[in-house]
Amino acid sequence: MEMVCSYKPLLAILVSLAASALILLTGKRPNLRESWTILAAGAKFLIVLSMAPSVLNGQILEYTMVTLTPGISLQLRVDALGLYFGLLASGLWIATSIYSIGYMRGLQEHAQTRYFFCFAIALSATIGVAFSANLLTLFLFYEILTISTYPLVAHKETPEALAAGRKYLAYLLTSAVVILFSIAYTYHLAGSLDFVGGGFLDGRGTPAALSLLFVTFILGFGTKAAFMPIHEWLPTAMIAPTPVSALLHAVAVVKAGVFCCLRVIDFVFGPSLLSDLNLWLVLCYFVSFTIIGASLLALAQDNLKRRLAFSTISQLSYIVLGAALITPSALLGSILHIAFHGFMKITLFFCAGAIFVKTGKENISEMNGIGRQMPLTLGAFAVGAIGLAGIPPVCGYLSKWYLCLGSLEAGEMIFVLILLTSSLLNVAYFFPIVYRAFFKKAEGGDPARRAEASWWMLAPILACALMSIIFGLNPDAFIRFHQIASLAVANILGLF
Amino acid sequence: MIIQYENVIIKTICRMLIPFLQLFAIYVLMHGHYSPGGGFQGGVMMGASFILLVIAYGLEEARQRISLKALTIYACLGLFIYSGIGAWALLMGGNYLDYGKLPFPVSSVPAARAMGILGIEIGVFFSVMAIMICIFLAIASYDTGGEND
Amino acid sequence: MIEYLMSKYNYWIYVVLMMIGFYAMMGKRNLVKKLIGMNIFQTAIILYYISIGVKKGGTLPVVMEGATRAADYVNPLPHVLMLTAIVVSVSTTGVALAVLLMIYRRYKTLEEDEILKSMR
Amino acid sequence: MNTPQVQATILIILVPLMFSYAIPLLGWRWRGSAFFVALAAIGASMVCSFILLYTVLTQGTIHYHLGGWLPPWGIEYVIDPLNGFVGVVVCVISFLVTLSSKESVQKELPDKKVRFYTIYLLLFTGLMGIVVTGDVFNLYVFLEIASLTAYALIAIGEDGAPLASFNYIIMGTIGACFYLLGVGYLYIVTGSLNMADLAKLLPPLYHSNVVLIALAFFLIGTAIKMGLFPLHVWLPDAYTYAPSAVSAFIAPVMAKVMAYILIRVMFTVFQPSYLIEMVPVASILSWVAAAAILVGSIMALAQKDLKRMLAYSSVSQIGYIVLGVGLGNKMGLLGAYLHILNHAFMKGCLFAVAMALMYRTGKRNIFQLGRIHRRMPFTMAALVIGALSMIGIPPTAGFFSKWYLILGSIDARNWVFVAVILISSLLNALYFFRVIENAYFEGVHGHSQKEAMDGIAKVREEVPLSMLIPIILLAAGILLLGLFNERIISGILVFALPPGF
Repeated sequence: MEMVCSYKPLLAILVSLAASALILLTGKRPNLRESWTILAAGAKFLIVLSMAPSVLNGQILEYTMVTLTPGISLQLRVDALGLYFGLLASGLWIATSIYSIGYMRGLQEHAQTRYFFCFAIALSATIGVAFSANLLTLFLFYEILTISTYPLVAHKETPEALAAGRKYLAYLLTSAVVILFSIAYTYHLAGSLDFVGGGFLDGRGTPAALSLLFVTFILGFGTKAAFMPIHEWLPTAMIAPTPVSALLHAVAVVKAGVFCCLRVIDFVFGPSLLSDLNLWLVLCYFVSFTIIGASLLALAQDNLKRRLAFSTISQLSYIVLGAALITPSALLGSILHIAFHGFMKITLFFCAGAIFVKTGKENISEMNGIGRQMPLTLGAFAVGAIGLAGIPPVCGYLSKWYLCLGSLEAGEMIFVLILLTSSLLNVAYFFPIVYRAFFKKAEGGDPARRAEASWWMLAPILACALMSIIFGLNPDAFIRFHQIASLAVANILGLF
Repeated sequence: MIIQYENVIIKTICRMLIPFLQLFAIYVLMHGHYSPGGGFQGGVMMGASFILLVIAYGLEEARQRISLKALTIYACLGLFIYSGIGAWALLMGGNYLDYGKLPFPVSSVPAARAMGILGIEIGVFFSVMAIMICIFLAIASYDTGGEND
Repeated sequence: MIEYLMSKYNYWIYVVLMMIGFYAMMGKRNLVKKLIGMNIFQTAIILYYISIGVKKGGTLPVVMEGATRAADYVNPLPHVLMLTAIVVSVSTTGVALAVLLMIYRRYKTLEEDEILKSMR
Repeated sequence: MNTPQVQATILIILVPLMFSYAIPLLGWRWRGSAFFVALAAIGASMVCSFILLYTVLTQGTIHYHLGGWLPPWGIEYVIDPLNGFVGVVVCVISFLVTLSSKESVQKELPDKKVRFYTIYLLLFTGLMGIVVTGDVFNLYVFLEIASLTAYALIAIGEDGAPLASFNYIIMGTIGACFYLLGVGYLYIVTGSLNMADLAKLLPPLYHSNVVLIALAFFLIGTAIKMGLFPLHVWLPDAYTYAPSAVSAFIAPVMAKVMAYILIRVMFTVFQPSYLIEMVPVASILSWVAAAAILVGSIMALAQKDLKRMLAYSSVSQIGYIVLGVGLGNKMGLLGAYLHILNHAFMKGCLFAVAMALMYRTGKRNIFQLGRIHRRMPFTMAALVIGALSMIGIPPTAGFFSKWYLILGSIDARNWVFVAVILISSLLNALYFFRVIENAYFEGVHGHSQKEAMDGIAKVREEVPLSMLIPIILLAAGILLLGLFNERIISGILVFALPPGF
């Protein structure tokens, strides 16, 4: 493993910060403002992508800024796992920026400058989370992410939106406090906060203290990852504009929570410590409950975005389940699922947004026959649904395959059953939508005319759906997710 | 608040008393650095003499003799004498208030110190006097809306 | 017991005075009475300081014929300190009186209860 | 050591003192000059404070003997890293706040400008005197100079101000008298007033009850002066009714200086071993501080008035500082030192924003802010940064002092304090996001979104530059202090720790 000092990680963070400043300055001229967003998104993705070859060659890129507290610096480090998450977030930001333009203009939303400003900051923070080299840096970006998302959640400024914003803050700041305690206690025990593949806490405290620490960590980061029963903020936050729900509440924010859980499980505690303490099994059961519970709740939702939110909650727990099983295949499946779920879920959210912009419909019960009106959109929706249910060739089956394999490796049949049950439930809550859209007649006659949303929105939808299929066929296509994920697994388990 | 009494006795006695009071105040001031007394005590006496004037002759009369503006200037002047002598010692290469370093035309360092402290006392005298009168006038002139002058 | 109390009578006097002042500051509802209590409080402390400088058989701290030992003089330092403290207490009283005048101008009373009533 | 830099020790007080008397003289002729004279004096002091800090760090503690008299007979000014640091904090904050006060004073107290700045500068002199002196009685004198001027400044405020000021006078005098009594008791047993000398003379006397009583008087006296719960009752009214410029000056600076007295008395005059091992003073203090943190935050939650809310928040933040002091370990004390700096910046920023709001809108009710960010975007951005720092969101400064305090509490194995700090940051979030929400979102109910955009005047009415620039500098300072806190810790504060830490 070779450490290389590089400016690129910092650049990747700063590019969207710079964009946010430019967005504020040019707020009066929408076209210029939005071109900054797209430019920054493209630049960010390219910068992150340009780091991929060196990471794949076994290098680790590092950049140390100021010292934050004795022994701990504000340090960025791009390892395989970080790169993986960074690629996902920055890649999907491009799609979302384009989509946002269509969505925001389609609805003539107010305060667009604030919207794009906060969005850019949130993306900076997400990349920061991905590239953090230690817990304190991670926490720093994590908090920025929380705060910058708040104005997006409360964007509509209606009483409900404000209430949702408050709820969002209440949940996430409370969890932040718990995390802060956990980090401080870790520092007290270990004197260090630097992530080390395989963990650094082994032997640094009594089992009881370490177990407590693990619980507080998981509770803290788990709030952002929306584990049940601390998930309630996520469905409520669906009041935000759809691109926000799509990128932040399906990819960036919640995945940041999951990503942090992964960091804690694999880089702070480490697989061996977890199996010594027998904590992994507890965590597995805990997230299994979320997988099944959230899927069941999703069945009961009529609002499309809320249903998607519950689906997200359930899928996020897949990832943590894989990490908790700590077998190689399970880890690989879990890391792969971060990206694959991202692509599929963002497709679904984009579709929901397109339907809302075009028809003003938010509830599933009103969507009869809508597939004839918007065949491309709903086609993409079907692709996403198939993927999430784990049916080939859309990419979801791959990660699920590895997860099942991992459960078998761990000798825990029950989790295979849970995964399969959840797949069935996925079918149960997604396919009726597709069925309604294409095969049921709309009330009050059939609007025979096709009326897709604008290309600003349609293009990202189709691109994401297409990518989901391509990744299903070849997980190493374009950005070599599979290879990077394998490398990350090797880092964690020390298989060099 | 202060009613002017047409009382000849008080006025006359005050007229006789005030010069001596003031003289004594200055005496107290000048002996402050080697016997009981000093700038503060002397200043209070000086101030009291003016207060006596106000009591005997009324506010209007007293105001004609000493204005608030002048009092402010006296107060500031006193402070300047005090801090100026201290700063002078700084300029002469000593520490603040190190009178021993001041170039008085005296032979020994203790004598120079005595001169220095006398200067300080004079500064304090002016300030205390002015401030005492100020406080009295400000509170006494309540009826006449003295807040803004 | 009595002897013990008597041997430290200066402290007892200052404590009693201080408590009287304290009571007036806390218990009285009239602002001027509070101010008077404050003055008593400060004076008690001045008294205390002065009393700690006293020596039995000591005289004025001014160099005199025949008194050559340090024990012949009372300790002048507490007195000097109290000179400053008196200045401070005079200025505090001055400021407090000025503030009371402002209060009186504004509310036409110096009873705390009435002021609070009219502020509401 | 007798280099010219050492003379900065006296100049730091002398310059504002002399200038404060120049103000009324110049003010007769040129009324506008008052502000500039005050600013120049504080600026000069600021330069001196930087020189002093640099000299202390490079050449060691400065001892300055007033009048050339050697201690313990003469008055000695001592600059060590701790008060060098506090001096810089006080000077910088005062300079920025004074700069921002120009227009506000012009508007709120147009006919009292000259007298205002005279007293203002005297207050500053008093505070600097407290910081530099190494003599317990001299400290009392400066304490009273600072307090008297603060009473006067508060009294010229709006409606309830005189009564608030009078209550402050009563409480403050009790505090000062207690301090004086403490000095007296120490003088009885040691015969000295010099801090360093006392520190040498006291240890053999630690078994004496007189020393304990003296310590108790010191602590209660300073606790009243800094507004530590439950002796804070004067503070909210005083901060609320004082003229905006005054609360922006007093709130960030004065309580910090008072906290400095506490630290000075506890760790220089007395020794940590006495406070921690022989009598449980430190732990009593920290429990009181924990109560202060919670009560201050909860009371702040109940306020509608922005300034009053900030005042209660000060009560709670003072608790943080005292908690760190009371923890009595390295991390806790570093946290307390850092919080002196950070809180000065945060409160300075927030009160300056309150001043700007008063200046533009005349309103302080947080429920009437109604999308004020359209009118004053920069000011409101500063408010957000200040608020985030109060809550403790990294990378703002407030997070790091909290971080050290938490580490200190964990080191002390006191989980209750950890919980208190964490809960209090949640409460902070609660009351600050209420303000932010009102400043940014409220006021569009019942409008369609389009209408909301056009209907609300997008006129930008930022405060004048002389007010805006300091606010922005303070806000930027919060961010920079957060990022570079370790430089301050390892460059200055570790040298300011009492021996044995």
